[in-house]
Amino acid sequence: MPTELIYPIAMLAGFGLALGIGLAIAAKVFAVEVDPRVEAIEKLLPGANCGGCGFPGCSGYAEAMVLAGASPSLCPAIKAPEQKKVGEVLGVVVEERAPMMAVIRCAGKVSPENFKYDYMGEPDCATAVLLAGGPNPCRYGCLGMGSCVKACPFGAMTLRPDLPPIVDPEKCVACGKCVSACPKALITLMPVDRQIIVMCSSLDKGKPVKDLCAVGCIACGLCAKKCPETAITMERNLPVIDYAKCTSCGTCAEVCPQNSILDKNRKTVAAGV
Amino acid sequence: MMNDIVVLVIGAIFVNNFVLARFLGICPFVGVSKRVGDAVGMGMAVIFVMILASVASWLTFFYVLTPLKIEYMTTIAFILIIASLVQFVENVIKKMAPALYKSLGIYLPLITTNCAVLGIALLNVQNGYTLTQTVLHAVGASVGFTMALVLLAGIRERLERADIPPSLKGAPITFITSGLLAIAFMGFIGMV
Amino acid sequence: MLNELTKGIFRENPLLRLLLGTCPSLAVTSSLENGFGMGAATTFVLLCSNAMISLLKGIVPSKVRIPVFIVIIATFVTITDLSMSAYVPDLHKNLGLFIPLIVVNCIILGRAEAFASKNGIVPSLLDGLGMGIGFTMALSLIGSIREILGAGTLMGASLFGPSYQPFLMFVLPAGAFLTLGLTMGVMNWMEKRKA
Amino acid sequence: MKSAFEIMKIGAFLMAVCALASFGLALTNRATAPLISEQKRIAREMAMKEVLPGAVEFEDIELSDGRLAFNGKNSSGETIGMATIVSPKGYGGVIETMVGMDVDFKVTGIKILNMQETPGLGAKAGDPAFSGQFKGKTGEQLYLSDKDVKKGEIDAITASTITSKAVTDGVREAVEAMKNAE
Repeated sequence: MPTELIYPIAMLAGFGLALGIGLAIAAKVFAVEVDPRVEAIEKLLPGANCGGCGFPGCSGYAEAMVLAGASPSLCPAIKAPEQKKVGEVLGVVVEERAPMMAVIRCAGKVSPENFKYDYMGEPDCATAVLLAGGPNPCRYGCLGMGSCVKACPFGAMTLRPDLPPIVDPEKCVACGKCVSACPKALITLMPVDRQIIVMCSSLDKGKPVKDLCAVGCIACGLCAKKCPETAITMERNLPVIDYAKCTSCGTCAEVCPQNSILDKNRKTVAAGV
Repeated sequence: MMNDIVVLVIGAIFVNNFVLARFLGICPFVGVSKRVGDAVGMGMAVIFVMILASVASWLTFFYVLTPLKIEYMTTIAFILIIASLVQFVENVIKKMAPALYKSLGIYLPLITTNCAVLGIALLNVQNGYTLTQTVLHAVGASVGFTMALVLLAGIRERLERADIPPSLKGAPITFITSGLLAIAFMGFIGMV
Repeated sequence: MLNELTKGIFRENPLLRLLLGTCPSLAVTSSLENGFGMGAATTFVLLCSNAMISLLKGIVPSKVRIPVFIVIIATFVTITDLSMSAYVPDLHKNLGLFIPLIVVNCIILGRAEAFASKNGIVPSLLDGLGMGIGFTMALSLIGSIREILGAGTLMGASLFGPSYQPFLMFVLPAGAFLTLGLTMGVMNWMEKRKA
Repeated sequence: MKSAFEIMKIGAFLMAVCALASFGLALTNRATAPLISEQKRIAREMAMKEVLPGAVEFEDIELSDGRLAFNGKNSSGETIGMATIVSPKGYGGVIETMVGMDVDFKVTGIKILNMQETPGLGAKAGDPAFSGQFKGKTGEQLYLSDKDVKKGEIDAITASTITSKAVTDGVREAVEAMKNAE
């Protein structure tokens, strides 16, 4: 075997051996033990990394549950069967949590016809709000450009012409992404089974509201007076319902002259949310 | 000596920028430049690996391949070293700095198949650089690569908002943007 | 089985669709001849390495999987490099640095990882051939566009006579980016119109 | 102990693959090496003939500054000139140029062996229009005509002054080197 054959073979084989062993040792020395339970749980979680549980994504939450004992019921997006399995893996009983959903507290008409200026910019609420509080004449009203719709990782919200977006209770997991996305802070998380909701966030009183919006609350206070359980108090020109006392009788929705209060049993809000 | 350093580093960053003039490392350049955060992460990984790989390959060439007169084995020896080096670095980072690995880790295997790393190893040897020149060239080239990557990432983030003809969306517009970027970089030619 | 071959040519064209192997495709497509030469070399290496890797796929220990694949690919690349510089020296000079870079060409390692290490030898060969042909066609297409616009010639033969002032930009690096981007755009557009 | 065996197995596997690979390469190299060097020699021979017209036989010599050069002899055996290779730094990189010179130090011809100048611009240095200008010139004339104060006689290629200057300086340097080597 002439030398010009031996040298290359020896060189490369030598490198191969050294590097092969080096990598094998490195894989052993630097092996990072991953707790099998973390992987098991991570597979059960929805994997949308929505952050509703307060941890950085599902893998962060899984690690927190296994290593730091975080409560398994924080995940808003998980379906009941998976949640039970996570409990089993952790060996912890998982108490049921009342399903929540996002609600947009505005039912006013949102259309370019009654905008106070011609908005030609980026179709996004967060951008539109920079221009004199957005094109909607009502300073507190929804801009209807779907920042919340874009923010929702579960596609639970859909835009509608002339009305604020509609929320699909099935898909909505109350992860709260839309709450922070809405520049007018109209969205709050409420139990899905809540009947009576005040569908307006305007802090103005009387005439200014009446001129701009057919269903805006004019802070007349009738609902507070008429409520049999005195569950409603007027704060900053808006009725605030104490849901502990409220029996969802619906009188407030009936008496409200502007139909600003939604009663899901009888769908009183004029805009038919 | 000082002038030589400046010429080499500035030349590698601006004049024959690794991506925009020499076409090395386009796969990650297109793949990872969606967000500036990723681009910087990838850039750091590339700088780290490029310098390490350049030094390792230079030593191998001048102390193993040339004495044994087997220069034709350069490519295979270099790529074997680079692949093992990257895998080794990946293991080390995964153990030593899990947080860093989380942000940087996914890019490391990408670097093994990165033409820029092998490209610079071969160029250092072809240009007959000394060890210091090799390190300088590696620094310049990787910084140039990162700069081009971050520049493109910045532009691409704005492109998300621009209205582009549907058939040009995605990769085509990225190449066209890189083309314009390359034209801009042509302004530096002849500077060094 | 035939679909393995045809998918590489249009539907999953490595360069224009999967965006693999863009480095050489920009750098050496300044003329049709270079583009075709690069495509042929890559196809040869792709075929051999796909075959070899699909043979070895069972026994490769996972810890050294990538180095082993890369050594196999590098062997075939160096063989191509040496034989090209022996038998086709001038093409070898044009392609220069980019022949060794076939080793890190994303197509080959990509196909090896994604396909060859999971399928038998015949499908791997077909897949390699399909991908290779697709890549060569894409390279030749871009090469010819750049040569016609950038130098007014095709395969060296002048098309528009001496008075033609070539559009120099297309032979320079920036032109390569633009050509590839526009070609992809046209392909998407055709895809949309047809579908 | 099992893990040590495991590591060895992995190392051995990579070694085996590398050994096999390098064996294949060594064989290919043995087959192609002579061809490649033959090609190189022919290319050099052709270049030398082009640069020293009429020279048939070449004899390698070393100049005073250690530079490799060749003495060109015509068919009747007398030396008709000398040639050497210079590598000035051009625009895109090194421009390897062979320069031929006859006994009374006049340039007989130049040939650019390889360069990475921008195609269409600097690459025009290889065309006879530019490289032909050097024939019959020496010393003082080997400067760019408009650029340098000494009124040289070489017209630069439009839009690629850097390349033209690099080649011209390279040729002048070669002539100087060969002149004091006499």
